Amino acid sequence: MLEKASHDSLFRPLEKGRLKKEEIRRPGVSQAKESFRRVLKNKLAVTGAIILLLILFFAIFGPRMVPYSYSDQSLASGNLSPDGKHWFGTDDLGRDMWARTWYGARISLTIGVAAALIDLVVGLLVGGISGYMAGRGKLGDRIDNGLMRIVEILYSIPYLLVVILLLVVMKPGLWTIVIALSITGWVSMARVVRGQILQIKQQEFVAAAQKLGTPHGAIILKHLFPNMLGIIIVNLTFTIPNAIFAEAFLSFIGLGVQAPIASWGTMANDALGVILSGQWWRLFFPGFMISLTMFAFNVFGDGLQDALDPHQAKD
Amino acid sequence: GNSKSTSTEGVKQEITMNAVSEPPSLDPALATDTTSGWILDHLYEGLYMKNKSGDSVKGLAKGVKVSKDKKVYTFKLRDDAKWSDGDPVKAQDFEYAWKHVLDPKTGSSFAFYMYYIKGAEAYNKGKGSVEDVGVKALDDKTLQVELAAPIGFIEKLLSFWVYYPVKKETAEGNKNWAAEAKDYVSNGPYKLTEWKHNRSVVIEKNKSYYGKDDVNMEKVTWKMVNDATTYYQMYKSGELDLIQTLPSDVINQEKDNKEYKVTPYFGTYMYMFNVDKEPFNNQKVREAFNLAIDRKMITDKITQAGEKPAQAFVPYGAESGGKDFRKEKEQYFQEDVKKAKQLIKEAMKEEGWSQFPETELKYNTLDSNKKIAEAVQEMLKKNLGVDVKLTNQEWKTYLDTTKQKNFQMARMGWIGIYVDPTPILDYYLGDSPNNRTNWVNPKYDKLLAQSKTEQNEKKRMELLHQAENVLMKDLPFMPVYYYSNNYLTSSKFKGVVYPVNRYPYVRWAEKTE
Amino acid sequence: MKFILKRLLTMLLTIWVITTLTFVIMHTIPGDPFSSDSDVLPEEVLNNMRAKFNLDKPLPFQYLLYLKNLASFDLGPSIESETRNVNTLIAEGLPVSALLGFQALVIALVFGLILGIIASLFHNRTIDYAAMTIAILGISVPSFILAPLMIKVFAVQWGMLPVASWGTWKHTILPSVALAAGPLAIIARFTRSSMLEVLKQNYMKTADAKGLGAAGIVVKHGIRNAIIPVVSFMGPLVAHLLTGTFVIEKIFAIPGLGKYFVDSIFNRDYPVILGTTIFFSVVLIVTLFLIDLSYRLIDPRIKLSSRGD
Amino acid sequence: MTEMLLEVENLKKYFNVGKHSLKAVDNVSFSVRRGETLGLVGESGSGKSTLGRTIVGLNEATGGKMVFEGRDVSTLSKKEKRKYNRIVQMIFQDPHASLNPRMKVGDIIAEGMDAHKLASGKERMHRIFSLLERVGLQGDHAKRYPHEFSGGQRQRIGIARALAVEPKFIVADEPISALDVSIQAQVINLMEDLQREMGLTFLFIAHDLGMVKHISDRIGVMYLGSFMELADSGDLFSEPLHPYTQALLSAIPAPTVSREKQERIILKGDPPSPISPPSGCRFRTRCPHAMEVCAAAVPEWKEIRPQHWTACHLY
Amino acid sequence: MAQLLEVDQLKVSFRSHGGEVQAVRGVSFNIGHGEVLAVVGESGCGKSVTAQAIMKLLPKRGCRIKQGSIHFDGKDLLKLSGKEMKQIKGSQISMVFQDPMTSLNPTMKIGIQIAEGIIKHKGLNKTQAKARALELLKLAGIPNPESRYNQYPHELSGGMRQRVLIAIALACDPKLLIADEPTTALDVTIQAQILDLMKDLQHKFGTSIMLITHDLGVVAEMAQNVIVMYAGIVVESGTVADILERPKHPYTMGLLNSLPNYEEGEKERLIPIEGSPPDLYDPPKGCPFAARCEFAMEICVGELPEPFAVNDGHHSRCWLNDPRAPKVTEFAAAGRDES
Ligand SMILES: Nc1ncnc2c1ncn2[C@@H]1O[C@H](COP(=O)(O)OP(=O)(O)OP(=O)(O)O)[C@@H](O)[C@H]1O
Ligand SMILES: Nc1ncnc2c1ncn2[C@@H]1O[C@H](COP(=O)(O)OP(=O)(O)OP(=O)(O)O)[C@@H](O)[C@H]1O
Ligand SMILES: [Mg+2]
Ligand SMILES: [Mg+2]
Repeated sequence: MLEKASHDSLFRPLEKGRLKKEEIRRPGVSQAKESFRRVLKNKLAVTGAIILLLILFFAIFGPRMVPYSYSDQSLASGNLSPDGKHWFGTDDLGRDMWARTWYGARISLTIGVAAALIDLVVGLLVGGISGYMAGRGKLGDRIDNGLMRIVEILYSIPYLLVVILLLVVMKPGLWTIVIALSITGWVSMARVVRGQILQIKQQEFVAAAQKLGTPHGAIILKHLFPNMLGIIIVNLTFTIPNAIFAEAFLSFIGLGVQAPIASWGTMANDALGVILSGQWWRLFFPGFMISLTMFAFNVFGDGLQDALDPHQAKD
Repeated sequence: GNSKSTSTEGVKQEITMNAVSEPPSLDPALATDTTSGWILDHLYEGLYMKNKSGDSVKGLAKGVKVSKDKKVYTFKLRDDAKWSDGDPVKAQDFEYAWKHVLDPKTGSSFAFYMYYIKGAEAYNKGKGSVEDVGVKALDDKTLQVELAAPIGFIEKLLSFWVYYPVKKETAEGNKNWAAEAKDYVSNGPYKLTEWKHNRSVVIEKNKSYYGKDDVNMEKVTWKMVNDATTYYQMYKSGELDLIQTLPSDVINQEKDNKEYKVTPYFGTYMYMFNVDKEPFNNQKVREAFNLAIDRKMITDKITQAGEKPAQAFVPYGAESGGKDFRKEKEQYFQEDVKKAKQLIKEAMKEEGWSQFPETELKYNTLDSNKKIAEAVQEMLKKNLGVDVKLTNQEWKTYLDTTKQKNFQMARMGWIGIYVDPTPILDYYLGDSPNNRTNWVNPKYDKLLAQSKTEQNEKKRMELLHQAENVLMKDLPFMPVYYYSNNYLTSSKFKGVVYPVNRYPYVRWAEKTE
Repeated sequence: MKFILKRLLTMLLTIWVITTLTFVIMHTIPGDPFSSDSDVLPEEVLNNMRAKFNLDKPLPFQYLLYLKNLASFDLGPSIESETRNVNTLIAEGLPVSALLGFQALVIALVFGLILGIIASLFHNRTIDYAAMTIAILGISVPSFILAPLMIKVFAVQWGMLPVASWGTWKHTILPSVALAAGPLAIIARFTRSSMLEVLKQNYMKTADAKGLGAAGIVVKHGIRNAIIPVVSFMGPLVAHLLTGTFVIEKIFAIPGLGKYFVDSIFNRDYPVILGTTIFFSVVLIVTLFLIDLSYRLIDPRIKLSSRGD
Repeated sequence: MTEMLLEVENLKKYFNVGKHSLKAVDNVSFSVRRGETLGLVGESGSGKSTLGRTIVGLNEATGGKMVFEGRDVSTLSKKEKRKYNRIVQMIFQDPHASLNPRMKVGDIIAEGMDAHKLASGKERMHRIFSLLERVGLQGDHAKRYPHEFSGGQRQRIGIARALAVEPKFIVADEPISALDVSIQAQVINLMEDLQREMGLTFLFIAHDLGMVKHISDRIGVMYLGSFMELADSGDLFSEPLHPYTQALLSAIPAPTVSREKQERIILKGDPPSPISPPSGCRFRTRCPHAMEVCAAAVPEWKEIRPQHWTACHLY
Repeated sequence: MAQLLEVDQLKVSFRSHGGEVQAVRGVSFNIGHGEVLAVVGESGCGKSVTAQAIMKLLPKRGCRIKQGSIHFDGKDLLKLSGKEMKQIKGSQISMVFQDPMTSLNPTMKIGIQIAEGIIKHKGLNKTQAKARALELLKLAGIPNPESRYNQYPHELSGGMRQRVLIAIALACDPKLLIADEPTTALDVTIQAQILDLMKDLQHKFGTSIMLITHDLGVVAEMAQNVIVMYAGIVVESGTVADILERPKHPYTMGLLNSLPNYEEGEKERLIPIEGSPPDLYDPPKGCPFAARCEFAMEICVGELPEPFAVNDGHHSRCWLNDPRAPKVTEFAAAGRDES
């Protein structure tokens, strides 16, 4: 107890309740907002997003910026190098590469996004369930076993064979491509996710969640996936170019988009010969766009990973 | 050493070429592809052989006696004909080889080339016996061949690899004698010394060959490089001395190279119309399509390898009484956009179409097919205002689809087995399994049937021209161009022979530096 | 022992399913080994050929016959290369493909790990960005572009290495590198990502506090904790690399196994399709099994089955 | 209803270590009364955590029986098992490892409620807030991530999480050892309040004997997988029977400098291995009073005095 | 004789998304040769950060030592290169980490984790290092060291893991041992054994120990001097007797008050310090404890006092020690003085 008497006003006892005893002063913000704010603050994520938006912008408006359509030929003026008229040059049939590149962007981006979605849905589902169930009693073992055997089977049956089968039963087109991609496109994701889950699920907070009666699905979704975000993002970012090139392969079989529409993959594929003949722009522009998209996705993914990590220190 | 090789003394007479892929089989009975044939042609010699100018001349046959009805041929074999292991070539080896080809159990797909022999077809089709086949070794050096009907091109036929002999003891002793170099025996200018599967085949001069003095090249190596970009780069870096079928992107820059060579190839690139399906049920549409595309543009700007625009079916090169069959009538139509438009209008009226039916063009996946199809698509659109959809398929699926006649317009190429209008024109016979257009014209069939029994060459040609007239009037197809082959051969080599429809012969070639 | 036996049984079952499905699909798709355009043969001739390979028999019979031969490890003849059988094709192609695949694997793993680790250590700094740009190029420039480019530069222009074909170790360099580029990049990205997590862990501080060198810390403590994603990713990769890659083998004219996986299907060479598929699935299944085993060796906390604790 | 909430009979939990089995908990029998706090102390590595985890079901028992509210736990139906999992909760030793770093505190607390559908929407929010206040935190803390809290606050989050599912029985595994004394006091007070208000029953594992004595009604002493002694906390401290308990109590350091320090009983020899525990009495290898009989026979678990059980041949 | 360790005005802060966390805000203390210094304080007050700053273990990114110097054996550690520091880490200064659950590498056998440092600093070969590691395990009270040697951390109980960490820290007979709550997970008998072990080292090798703990009993048993930290600053320092028996800071008093009195039979309610420490993102200008302090005065809110020397070596950073401040009655009752 303090003596009442005090010589100095500064040394007067403090009124009760003038200072709140327990408080954390920083205002709390909602999770979505907070995450969004962090992403916006992340230089990498923003750079990636801007590039992606630019590519998207050109995919939508690019073909309209020139007076040629993607299919207009001019056999007499084939293989022109880039100039003021044809910004990206022309291909061997004299088509404007600018129009073709951006028109192709629509297809390749659609395919990339579709592949990513497949990865996210099927890959995460299979990998998640398999990894989580492994070691959870007899039934769990069986589920893991079953899923992994399915993966082995899907992976072993020659893809080419399955795709030719698809060619017989389906009409070529985007939708068919997506189906073809969903047959095995997710396998890598599933395997990697399973491996990660096997490791992460050993942690105490998973045991805690189980104890609370959280359903398995929720544990996988809320506890395990967020803690392997980095790996998931990495996997996603290479699924995309794989899919873009897989489409070129599918169009070889006859499942892809039909000429004269070109995707980046088929354009790059068709232009391989320029390595020998020197019309670099025919290979460079589609190839560069694929790389640029990849780059943007990766950079965005890395930034996202940093931004969503609650521990991450700011630079 | 012979006199010729001394003139280039010090230079090893060796050449490396590209076989593109592994020869599926070096057994003359089983080989069905040009790559195997290319190697076999260097390893073997039949009763007849092709000389430098491509004519069939006597090979192992020393002499021949023909019966009056031109049905029985009796060949005398050369006494100095030997196998590469030194044993003499016997008439029995021929008999064995040919009967082996015909044996249904062999499953040779080229057996039908022997159906000219009496009893051969029946035996091969399981309806006759081997005894009835008209091939018989009368003694070690005498072979008697009995034909089912007389034919005019027996020399050409007998120089073909199905008719090569096979050493009987070897083949009987080892079913797989042709699988590895160490078991392999041949009788031609070269013997097989090394076969690294999927990698390379090496042949070296056969010391037992009777005409070894007429063989310059000591050693020939084939690599198996499938990728055009790669073999082109190997040629550029000197790892290959001779390549064929250049990557299309480099043709433009190689055109003026003196090492570049183009030879005609006896075949036609075309689109078939399905005359049972709209819109090609109408002849005017078919004709309009034919008139609406610019073939020269395609060969000049797309294929670029010296192909000739085709306004008829039979390619250049077939002789007709000293003249070229094609040159007798080069074109059946002139490309004419205006007329084509008019034809379409008329057709629409005739058929009562308010709109031009949806049209799809199918092709099998290949870069060049795609480019040509795209160009044709664009031309049809520009010139006729017709939107054609493109669809491509992987080869075997494509074959199946077109066989089912599940198409409106489809790409096809056709190459004559021998250089004569007949194998080309046969393609559209009403009962030809190749004819997938549903187009049947009895007049056409009749004319061709007549031509086959016609012994007078001039008349025969006349009949063939008439048949082509019928075809080109109905136009169940759209010819685009006549094929060609292109090569790059290192300037170090002289004397390489480029026969029509075959790959280069190098036995007479000479390396000079 | 019982465990191994059980696992072996599952393997056989899986392979049986794969064989059966492949058999069915293979006979469902259009075309057969003998269809071709150059000459459409009389039906009887085709029949002779079919008979030779038992293709004239009813499918169930062919199927059972195949299984019977398979039981004695006889994969049958090749229809395309008539004088040779599938066992020989595999026996000849495998050493080549496996050597190449192994080299590529080593390159991808070593450089991928190094690149990824360096990037993670310099997180968000120039070195990180440089390493990741290389990685991204590796992923987005496919081998069918990279390989001819490398040939052009290293073989044709600089003449350092042969263009293609197979023979000396020099022939293996370009294809190995081309083959490794993609996996290398992916491994680098995985390593970086999981290494970033590991570097945050307390035990890395413990290691640091022991005074170990930076390399020692990363190699001994970091990699093992970070490698699971790489290992998971490696499963299918190893199987693919060891059994050959069509594209690289084609571009470099390498007599490996890879071509058969593709060519056999385009040619409808049934025995080769089945043979290569079965062979691949065996390699794949064994690899995945080894990978599963290795999880536990890498991280002893992981348990894959609920037997015991 | 019986007075006993939980009866444990001959409970065993063995781990496979290499080829051996490690007897972490071996033949343990005791019971927990409704509403009491049973303290659990003992040598580090003696199986306290393992026992706790086995009771709540995070480990599967190797043998023995657990009777909860008169029902054998192993015979419960699926639904009952789920209920058991809910009303028997655990406070984890490590407050960091047991909270998912990527989840907001509010969601962590609500996890059990969501799983058992105890509340949703506004009611859920309300419950989160009141729980946070209940454990001495503030409502808006719900929006933060675990790493933004200090160790003590995190431990309280763990308690709120356990409370959210309306448990009857809580196993608290060293809930205070990571905390400084002032916060220890906060947590202990909180637990006592909760017990009083909600009639909770605790199994309280700790090393701080002062705290254990303070909070427990009865205390059990474990050594090498088995119980050595079990008594009212007062009795145990005033008259420890078992030589191990005596040694334990003598080792408590006092927070004073001046006072005469009591004589510490120093245990000789090394603790034996749980893989091959000594025959007879487990403690005999280190017991100052060891006799021949100790090696020969396992001492009986008997009630020496009312409510005072021990297993020792001395009595 | 010069001190072994001199920490002067150390300031450490972390930059995170929420802003800057000022974890350590000007901490100074010395440790003499062979001295045991105890560090006590509220959870989150910067004890571990201070310890890690000495070892240079703070994350390189996002964390800055803003000010201050750390002299060890006359060398300023903050100015040493990474290579020189490696020589010191583990051999001359070693550390027992606070969290036994996460401070051991889960994928490495514990024996190897111990032997590793020995091989590095003592130049022993593998077998010798193993022998030494086994010995250390035994010293740390782990039964059956041979079989435990090959076990992984997750197979050990919490206390065993902590003992492994202790073994690692003791492996190379350091001059300075920083022990961050080394016995929290141990039962009292083992704790006593560990404390004896540390005392042994202190006596035999003259090892100095910086002992971070919240067990005041351990403090009483081990330490000669004590510093009390709160919200990133040292609020009181002095000898053990000064701090435990004559505390001059209300926070220290509060700590002592929170202890249960197990000697008493009656169960009474514990007396914690109400409230929680200030937010270090934005620490108060004045005394950080003011908000929770029973005796807070106006000046406490506005200004942080410099340490008042209560007597030789006993310093308290509290305005109550200012002559102008009112005298606190019942001070004795607040402190746990039994006289
Ligand atoms: N990496 C980091 N990023 C941000 N803040 C951190 C980081 N590490 C520590 N802190 C903050 O620094 C402050 C001091 O932490 P420190 O670990 O030193 O506390 P302590 O005194 O050891 O507490 P305890 O007794 O709980 O271990 C805390 O408020 C903590 O939140
Ligand atoms: N997963 C496991 N695998 C193998 N052995 C284990 C495992 N978990 C625990 N053990 C062993 O079981 C015994 C008891 O461990 P437990 O964690 O229950 O001890 P504890 O009484 O909680 O000790 P502490 O007070 O140190 O936390 C120890 O010998 C430990 O090594
Ligand atoms: Mg424990
Ligand atoms: Mg700490």
